[in-house]
Amino acid sequence: MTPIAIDASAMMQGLYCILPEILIVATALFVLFVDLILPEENRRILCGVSIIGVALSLFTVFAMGPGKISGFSGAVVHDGLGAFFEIVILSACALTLLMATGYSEWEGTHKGEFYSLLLLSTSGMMFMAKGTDLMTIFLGLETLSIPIYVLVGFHRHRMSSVEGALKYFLLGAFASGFLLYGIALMYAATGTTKIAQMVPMLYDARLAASPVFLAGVGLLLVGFAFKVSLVPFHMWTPDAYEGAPTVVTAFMSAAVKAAAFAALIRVLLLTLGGLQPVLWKVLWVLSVLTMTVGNLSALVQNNVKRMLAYSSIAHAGYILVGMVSGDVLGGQASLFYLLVYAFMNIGAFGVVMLIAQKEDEGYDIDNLAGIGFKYPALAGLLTLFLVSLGGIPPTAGFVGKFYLFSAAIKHGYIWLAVIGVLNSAASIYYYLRIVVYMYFLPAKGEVPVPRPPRIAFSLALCASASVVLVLGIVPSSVLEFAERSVLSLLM
Amino acid sequence: MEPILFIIFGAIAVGGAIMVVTRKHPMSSALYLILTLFAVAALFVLRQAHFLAAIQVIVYAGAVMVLFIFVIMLINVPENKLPMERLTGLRLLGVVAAGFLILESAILARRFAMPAGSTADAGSVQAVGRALFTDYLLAFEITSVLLLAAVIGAIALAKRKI
Amino acid sequence: MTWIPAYLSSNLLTALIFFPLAGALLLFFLPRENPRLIRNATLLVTLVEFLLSLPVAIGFNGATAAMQFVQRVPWIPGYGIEYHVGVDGISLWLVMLTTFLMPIAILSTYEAVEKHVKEFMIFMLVLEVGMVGVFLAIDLFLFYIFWELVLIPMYFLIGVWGSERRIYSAIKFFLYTFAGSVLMLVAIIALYFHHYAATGVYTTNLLRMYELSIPVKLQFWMFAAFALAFAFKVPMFPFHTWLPDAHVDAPTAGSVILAAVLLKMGTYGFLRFAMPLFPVAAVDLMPLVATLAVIGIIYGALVAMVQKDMKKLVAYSSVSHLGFVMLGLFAFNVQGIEGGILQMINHGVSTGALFLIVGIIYERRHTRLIEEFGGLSKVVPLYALVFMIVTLSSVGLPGTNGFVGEFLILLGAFKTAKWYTVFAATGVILSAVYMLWMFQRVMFGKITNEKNRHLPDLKPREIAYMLPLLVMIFWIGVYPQTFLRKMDASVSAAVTRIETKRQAALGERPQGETLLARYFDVKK
Amino acid sequence: MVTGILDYIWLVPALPLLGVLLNGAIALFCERPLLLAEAAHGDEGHGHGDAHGGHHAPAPYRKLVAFIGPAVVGAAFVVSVLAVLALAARPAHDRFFVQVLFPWIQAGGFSAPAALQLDPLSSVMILVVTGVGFLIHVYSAGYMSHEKAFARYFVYLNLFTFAMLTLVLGSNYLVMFVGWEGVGLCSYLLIGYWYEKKSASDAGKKAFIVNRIGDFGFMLGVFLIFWTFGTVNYTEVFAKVPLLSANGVLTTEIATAITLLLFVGAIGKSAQIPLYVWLPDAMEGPTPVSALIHAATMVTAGVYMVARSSSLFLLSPVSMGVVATVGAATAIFSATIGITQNDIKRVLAYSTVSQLGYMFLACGVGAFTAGIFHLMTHAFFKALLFLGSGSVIHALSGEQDMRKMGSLKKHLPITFTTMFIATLAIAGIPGLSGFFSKDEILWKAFSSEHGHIALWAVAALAAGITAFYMFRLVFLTFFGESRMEPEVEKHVHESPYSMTVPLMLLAVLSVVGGWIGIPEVLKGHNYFEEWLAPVFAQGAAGGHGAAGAHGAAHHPVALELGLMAGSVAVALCGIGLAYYLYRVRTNKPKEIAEAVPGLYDVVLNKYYVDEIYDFLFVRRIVNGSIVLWQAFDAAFIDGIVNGIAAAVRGAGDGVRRLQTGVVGNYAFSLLLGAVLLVGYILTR
Amino acid sequence: MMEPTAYLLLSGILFGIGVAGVVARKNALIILMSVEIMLNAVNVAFIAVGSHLGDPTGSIFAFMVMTVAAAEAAVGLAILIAIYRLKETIDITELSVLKW
Repeated sequence: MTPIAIDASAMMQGLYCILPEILIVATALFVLFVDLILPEENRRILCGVSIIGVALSLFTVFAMGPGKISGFSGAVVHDGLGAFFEIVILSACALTLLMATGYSEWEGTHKGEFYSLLLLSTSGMMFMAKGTDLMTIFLGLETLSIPIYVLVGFHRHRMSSVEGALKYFLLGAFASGFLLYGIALMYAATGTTKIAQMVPMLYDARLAASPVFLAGVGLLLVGFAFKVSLVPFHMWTPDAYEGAPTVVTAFMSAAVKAAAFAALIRVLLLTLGGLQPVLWKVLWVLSVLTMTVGNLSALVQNNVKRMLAYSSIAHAGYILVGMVSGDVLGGQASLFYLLVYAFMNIGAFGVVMLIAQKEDEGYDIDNLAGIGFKYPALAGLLTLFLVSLGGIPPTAGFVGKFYLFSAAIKHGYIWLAVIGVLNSAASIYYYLRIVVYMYFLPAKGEVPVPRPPRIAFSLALCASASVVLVLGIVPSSVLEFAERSVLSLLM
Repeated sequence: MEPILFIIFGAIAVGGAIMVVTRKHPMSSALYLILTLFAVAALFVLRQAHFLAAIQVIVYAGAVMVLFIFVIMLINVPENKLPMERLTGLRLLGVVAAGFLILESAILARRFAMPAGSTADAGSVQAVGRALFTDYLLAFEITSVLLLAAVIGAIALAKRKI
Repeated sequence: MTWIPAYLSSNLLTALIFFPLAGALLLFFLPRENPRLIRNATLLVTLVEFLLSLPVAIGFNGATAAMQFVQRVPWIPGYGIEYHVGVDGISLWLVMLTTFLMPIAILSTYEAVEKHVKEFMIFMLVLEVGMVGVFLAIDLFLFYIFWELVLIPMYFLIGVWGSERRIYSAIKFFLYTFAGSVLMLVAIIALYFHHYAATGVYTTNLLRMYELSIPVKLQFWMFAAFALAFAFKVPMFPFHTWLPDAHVDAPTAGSVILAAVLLKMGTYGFLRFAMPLFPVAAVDLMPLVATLAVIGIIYGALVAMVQKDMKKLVAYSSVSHLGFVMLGLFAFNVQGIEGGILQMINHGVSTGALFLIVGIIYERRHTRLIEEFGGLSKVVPLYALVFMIVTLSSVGLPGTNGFVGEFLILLGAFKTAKWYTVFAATGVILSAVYMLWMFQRVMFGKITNEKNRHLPDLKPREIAYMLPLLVMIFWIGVYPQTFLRKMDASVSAAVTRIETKRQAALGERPQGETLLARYFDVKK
Repeated sequence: MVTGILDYIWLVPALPLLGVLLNGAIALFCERPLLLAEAAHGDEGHGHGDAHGGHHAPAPYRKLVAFIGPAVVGAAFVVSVLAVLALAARPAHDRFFVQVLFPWIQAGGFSAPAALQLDPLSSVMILVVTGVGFLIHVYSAGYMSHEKAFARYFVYLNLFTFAMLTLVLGSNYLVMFVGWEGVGLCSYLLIGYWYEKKSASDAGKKAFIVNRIGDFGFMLGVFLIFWTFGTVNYTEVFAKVPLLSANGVLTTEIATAITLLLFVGAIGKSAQIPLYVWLPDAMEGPTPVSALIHAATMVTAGVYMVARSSSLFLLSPVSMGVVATVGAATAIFSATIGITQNDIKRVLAYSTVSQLGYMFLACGVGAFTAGIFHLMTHAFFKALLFLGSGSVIHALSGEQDMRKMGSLKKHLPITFTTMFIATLAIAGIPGLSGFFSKDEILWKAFSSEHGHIALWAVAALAAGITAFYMFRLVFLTFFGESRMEPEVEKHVHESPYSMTVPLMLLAVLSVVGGWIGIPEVLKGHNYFEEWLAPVFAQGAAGGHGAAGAHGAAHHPVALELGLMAGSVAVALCGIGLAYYLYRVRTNKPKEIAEAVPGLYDVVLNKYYVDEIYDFLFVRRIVNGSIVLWQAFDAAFIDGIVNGIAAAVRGAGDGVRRLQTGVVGNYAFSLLLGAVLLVGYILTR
Repeated sequence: MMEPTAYLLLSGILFGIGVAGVVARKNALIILMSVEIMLNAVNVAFIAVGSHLGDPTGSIFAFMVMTVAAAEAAVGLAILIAIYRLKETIDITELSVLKW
C-alpha cells in the first residue's frame, strides 16, 4: 500500500486558488464563534464582522487578478469567469449584509446562524462559479442551497416563510435528483466528471450526438434551470421569494441566480460548445417561455415582492437569450447583465423593504400609494431601479438588454430578440404600475412611514443606484472585463 | 451468478420503492425504504463497491433513516389525520410522466454505447479512500462545509427556542 | 462659423444637450418651499439654453450638407459605439424649436402647476435633454438612448400633473411608444451586425450606415421596424389613439412639448433614419405611408371637427397636420421634404400656441368643453386676437407659417403622388371647418354662460409667452427663407442620397418585378 | 417724376397695411380698454347701458381712425394713379413692370418671390380697388360711426384692401394666392363683424369655408402649373406656353386640368354655381363691406384670375366652354332668385352673383377684355347700389326688408337719385356704363368663336330679369305708399355727407365709367380694349389665333347693332313689367305667387340649395365624423389596443392560476419539463 | 462483471418510482423519502458505471450524494418539524398559502 503522496506546492496552489472561499467560510465560523461570546445587545457586530469578511474576500479576488490558477487536480479553477462571478456574488452578499443590518433589527434575524448561513451559502456559490468538475459544481450547488432553504424558512414563526422553505426545499431536492441523474448519464457516456476532460471528447461526433450524453446534459440543464428558475422549472420561485425574509429574497434573486448561471455558462460555453446546434432550440424555447410566463404573471400581481419574484423569472429568460447563441458576445452579455441585475434587483428589494414595514402585509402595492412625493429619495431610487429593470436608457439595465439581444440578433435569432423586446415592453407595464402607485395615486389614509434606513442600508442603496447609473452611461470597462472573462474561459 | 443476484436484489429494491411511494402511513414507507436501501447496498456489493455498500448500510440505512423515523414519531400524525391521498387527474398525469421518464431511461439504456471497461479496483475502501484524499480532496472539504451548514440550519429551524 | 472659436464650436452641442441636466441638478439643491425661486431658476436655465442654441443657428453654414459642430468621442470603443453629435439642416431647426419652446412652456406653468413644482421643473429639464439629444445624435445607439430618455419625464408629467384620466393616458402613452421603439432597437442591432458583415467594421455611426447598401429584402423588414417605431410616435393613423388621450390629460406645458417636439421625433426619425437607410423599401412603401398619411389628414380633421373638448380637438388636428408632414417627407423631393421640415416647425409653433391658448382658458374656468364657452371675444378681446391669429396659422392662411409648410408639402407631393395630394388637400378645407367652428363656438355669439362674463384678459406673463410664438408665426409665414435656406443643402443631399442609393440597389433587377416578388419569395 | 413712381409701387399695398398697423394699435390700446369697461359696466346696469352708450361724445381716437382708414387707401389710390400714368407713358408693348421685394418661398427648383407686377390688367384692378375702396372707406366712416368697435372695423377694412391689392399686384400665382386667401379672411372677419349675432358669425364661417373649397382647386392648379412649367411666375409661365405646347409637354388635357382647377378657385371666390351659396349670407356684414368686398372687389378676383390666365384658358376649349356655361347658368339662375327676395341687400347679392356670371361668360367666350370691363363698371354701379341700400338701411335704423319700406324718395333724395342711376346702369340703359360693358359681353357671347347663340339668349334673358328685379327694388323702396313702422318713420333722415358724397361720386362713375370702352360700332373708340390688349394679346398669340379680341370683325355691323337693340328691348321689357307689377297693379305679385305656390316657394327659398347642401354634405360629414370618432377611434382602434392589453392581462391571470400553491403540482411541472426535454433530445 | 446497462435500467426504474412518489403524494415525509429513492437510483448508476470503468469517481460521487442526502434529510426534516409546529399538518395541499 503506497502512502498518499501529497505535493505541497500543488496543495498550496490549490489553497491559494480557493482563498476567497476559505476567507468566507472562516468568517462564517468566526461569526458563529462571536455569536457565542457576544452579549445579546451587540448582535450588530455580527453583521459588521460578516461584511468585513466579505470585503476581505472581495479584495482577495481583485488581488488575485484574472489570471488562471487551477487547483485540486482540476476540481476548481480561478479564472476570469470565476473572478467575475465571485465579484457579482460577493457584491450581492455585501449588499445583502448591508441591508441586513437594518432588516435584522426589525425582523429579528440578528442571529449568528443567519449570517453564518448566508456566508456558507455564499461560499457554495463561489465554489459553483469556480468549479470545473461536475462534482465540485454539484457540491457547490448543494452548499449554496441548503443554507438558503433554511434562510427562506428563517422566520419559522411565519407560516409563509416556512411554507416557502418547504416548497423550495422539496422541489430543490427533487431537482437535485434530476441534476444528479444528468451528471450520472454524462459520467456514463464520458467516463469522467471533469469538464476539461469532456471537451476534447466532444470533438468525436458520435459522442456529441450520443443520446445518453445529450440526455445527461438535458437533465443537468434541468437542475440548473431550476436554480435560475426557468419556466417550467420556476414554480417554486414566487412562493419562496414571497415567503422568504426580504433580505434573503434579494440575496437569492441576485446571488443564487448568478451562481447557477455561472455554472451553466461554464458548462454550456465551454464543454458544450459543440452541442450548441442541438441545444439552441431547447434554450430558445426555455428562454421564450421564461420571459413570457414571468412577465405575464408579474403583470397581474398586487404584491410587490411577488411581482419582483415573477420579474426575476422573466429576467432569467432574458439572460438565457445570451446563452442561445453560445458565443463570446452572448456569454459576455449574460455576465454583464447578471452583474447589473444583482445591483438593480437588490436595490429594488431594498427600497421595497424599507417602505413595507411588515413581512406578509407591507408588500401590498396599495401600501406604496402616495410615497412618491412624501419620500422623494426612496421613491426616486425605486423608480431608478424599476426603470433599469424595465430596460429603459440611460440605465445599466438597458445596456445589458441591448447586449443580450445583440447576441441573439448577431446569430440570426431575430424572433427571439423580437419576443424579448416585446416582453420587456410588456414588463414596463408592471414596473410602471409601481410608479403609478407611488406618484400618481394619493394614499388611502395615512402615507406609511418607511423605516428610517441605517447608514449601512443607505450605503447599499446608493451603491446600487450608482452602479445602475454609471454602468448605464459608461459600461465599456465592465463590458470589456466580461469579454475578457469569457475569453479566458475559452482559451 | 451476478445476473441472478442482480435480478433478486433489483426486484427487492424496486418492490420496496414501490411500497414506499404507495404506503399510506409514513412509517410503513420508511421501513420499506430501509428495505430498498439494503437491496441497493447489496447491488453495490455486486459491483465491488464495498466501501459504498458499507456506508449505505451504516450511514444511510442507519443514521439517515433513524432520523426519518425519529421525525415520524415526533410528528406522529394520527392515522385518521393523515392526508387523504386521491389520485386526481394531475397526479395521474404525474405518474404517467414518471412512467415516460422510465421509458426514456430504458431507451437510453438500450442506445447506450459504453466506453471501454476496465477491471481496475474502483470501489474498495482503499481505492476510494485514496481518491478521496487526493483528487477529490476539495470535494471532501466542501462536504464538510455542507454538513456544517446543514447542522446549523437544522438547529436554527428545529430547536424550540432561540 | 469662423467667429466661433474651434474649441467652443466643437463642444457647443454637448453643452446644449447637457446644460439642462446641469440645471436639473441645480434644482435639486433649491429649497422646495420656494416654488417661485424654482420657477425662475428653471426659466433662466431654459433661456440660457436658448441663448446657447442661437450660435448654432446663426453659425450654421447652410451651404453644406455636412454635419456641423460635430463632436465625436469614443464611448464603448470595442463595439464602435461613439458619443457622436452634430447638426445639419434637417435637425437644426428642430433643435431650435425645442430650445425656443422650452422657456415658453416653463413660463406657462407659473400658475398652472402648483404642486410639486420642483419635480415638475426637473422633469421638464430632463425632457429637454432627451429632446435635444435625439435631434443631435448621429450615433444610432446614442440616438436610441435619448429617444427613450424622453419617455420617462413625459410619463411623469402626464401622470402626476395631468387631469382626470391621467394614469390611463400616461401608461397608454408610454406603452404605445415604447412598444414601437423596442422593435426599432432590434432593427438597429440587426443593422449594426449587417454593417459588420458587409464591411468588417463595428459601428453605430449613422453616417457610415448611410453608405451601406442593404439587400432589398432586409430593407423591407428594417424599414418596417423603424417605421413602426416612428409611426407610433408621429403618430400616424391608425396608431394615433394614444395622442388624444395623452394630450387631453397632460398639463398644458406637457401638451405643448408633446405636440411641438415629441411628435416631431417621429417624423424626424423617418427623415433621418428610415428613409435614407432603406431607400428602396421607403420608396416602395410610399403608397402605404402616403395612404395612411392622407387618411390621417382627413380622418384627423373629421374627428377633430366633432370634438367637444378643445384640447382633444387640437390633438386630433395634430394627427391631421402630421399627416401632412408625412406626406411631404414621402414625396422624396426637395419641396416636399423642406415643406415637411418646415411644417414640423410650424406645427410646433402653432399647435404649441393652441395648447397654450386652451391652457389659458382652462386656468380661468377649469373646463375645456367648447359648450361651456361662447361670446368670449367680448370679454377677452386680446385673447381672442391671439387665438384668431393662431387659428389662422393652424388653418394655413398665407402669410402665416402654416401656409408655407403645407404648400411646399402639397407641391412636392403633387409631383410624386398626384391623387394622394388631391385628397390631402381636402384637409386644407377641413382644417378651416374645424378650427373656425371651434373658434366661432368659443369666441363668437352672445355670452351664454354667466361664469364667462368676468374672465380676465391675457396677463402680461401670458402675453410674454404668446408674443414670441406670434412673431414666429408671421416670420415663417412672411420670410421663410431664413429657415429654408439653411436646410436646402442638407435636404438636397438627402434626396440625392436616397435616389442614388435606390438606383444602385435596384440597378440589376429585372424590369417589371412586382413588389411582392421583391420582398417575399413569391413564385408565379 | 412720374416714371420714378413705379419703383414705389410697393407703397400701394403697403399703405393700407400701414393703416392696419396704426388702426390695430389704436384698437388694441385705445378701443379695447373702453370696450372692456363698457362690457363690464353694461353688465351692471342692463337697461341704462344702451341709452347712454350710443350718445357718448365720440372718443378722440375715433376721429383719428376715421382719418387714417380712408387716408391710407386714398394715398394708395394716388400712388396707383401716378403709377398707372407712368405705365401709360410707356409704349404699349413695354407696359409691364415687375418689382421683386424679397425671395419668399424657395425650395429646390421652386421659387416664388414676393414680387409685384404692374401691367395694364393689374393697373385696372388697382385703380378700381383703391378708387372704389377709398370711396367706401369714406362712406364707412359715416356709416359705422355709431359702432363701438370702430377701429376694429377699419383694421379689417384696411387689411382687406391690402390683401386685395396683393392679389391683383402679385407677379406670380403664389402671391396672388396670398391675396386670394387674405381677402377670404377679411371677408370672414367683416361678415362676422357683429360676432355676437349667430347668423353673422355663421355666415362668416360659411364664406371662409366655401372659399376654401375653391382655394383647394386653385392650389392644385398651381401645383400642376409648377410641375408643368417649372415656375409659377406669370411672365415665365405665359412665355413658356408656346414652347411647351409645341413640344408636347403642355397637352390640351393638362391645360384643361390646370384651367379647370383654377376655375374651381374662381368659382369659390366669385360665387358661381355651385359655390355661390356663401355670398347671399355674406350680407350679414355691414353694408359698406358688402359694397366693397361682395360687389366691387373681392368677388371679382375670380374673374381677374381667369383673365390673368387667359393664355392657359385659351388652350383648352373644354375649359372655355365650362367657364362660359357656368357663367351663363349662374347669371340666369341667381337672377331668378333675385326676383323673389325681399331683403334689399339679398336682392343685390343675387344680382351680384348674376353679374359675376356675366363676367365669366365673357371670359368663357374669350372676351376677357369685356369681362374686365364689366368688372370695372359693375364695381361702380354695384358698389353704388350697395352703398345706397346702406344709406336706406341707415336711414331706417337697420330695416332691410323692402316690404317695410316705400316712398323713401322724398326722404332720401340723394340716395334715391344715385341709386336710380345705378339701377339704370345695371339694367343696361344705353349711355350708362353698364350698357357698354354688358352689351359687349352679349355681343361676344354671340359672335366669338367660343360663343354660342344659346349663351347669348340666356344672357339676354338674364339681362331682362335683372332689369325687372332691380326696378322692383327701386319701386318697392322709393315709390308707392310708405309701409314703414311708425317708430322707424319718425327717424328717417338723409345720410351725412361722408356717405352721400361717395354715393354721388360713384353715380358719376356709373354713368361715365363705360365711356372708355364704347364699341366702334357706336362710333366710339374702345380705349379700354386697347389698353388691355398687350395682356391678352399674349394669351391670344399662344392660343388659337386672335379670336377673343377681334372676333367682331367677322360679323356684319348691322347684326351687332341689332343684337344691341334687342338686349335693350329685353331690358326695357323687364323695367316695364316691374312698373306694371309694382306701381300699377301692386297686388298682382301676390296673386302670381299664390298662383304658382310651389314654384314661388322654391325660388323664394333659393331653390333650397342651402338645405340640399346641408343634407348632402354638412350633416353627412358631421354625423359620419361622429361615427368615425366614436365607432372607429374609440371603439375599434382603442378597442384593439385595450383589447390587447386586456388579453395580455387575461393571459397573465391565466398563467398565474397555474401557480396553484401545491408543491406536487410544481413538481409535476418540473417533471413535465424534464420529460419533454429528454424526449426532444431522444426523438430529435 | 455484467455490462452496466441493466443497472442503468434499474436505476431509471428506481428514479422513476421516486419521481412518481414526489409527484403523486401529499404527505411531505413520503415525498422526502421518494427523493431519497431518486438519489439512491442515481447512486446505483454511479456505482455501476464506476465499477465498469474501474474509476473511483463513481464511488466518490455516490459517497458525496449520500452526504448530501443526509444533509438534505436533516434540513428537510427540520423544516417539516417547523411546519408541523405551526400548522399541525404535513399535507402539502394544505400548505398553499402562497400561490398565484
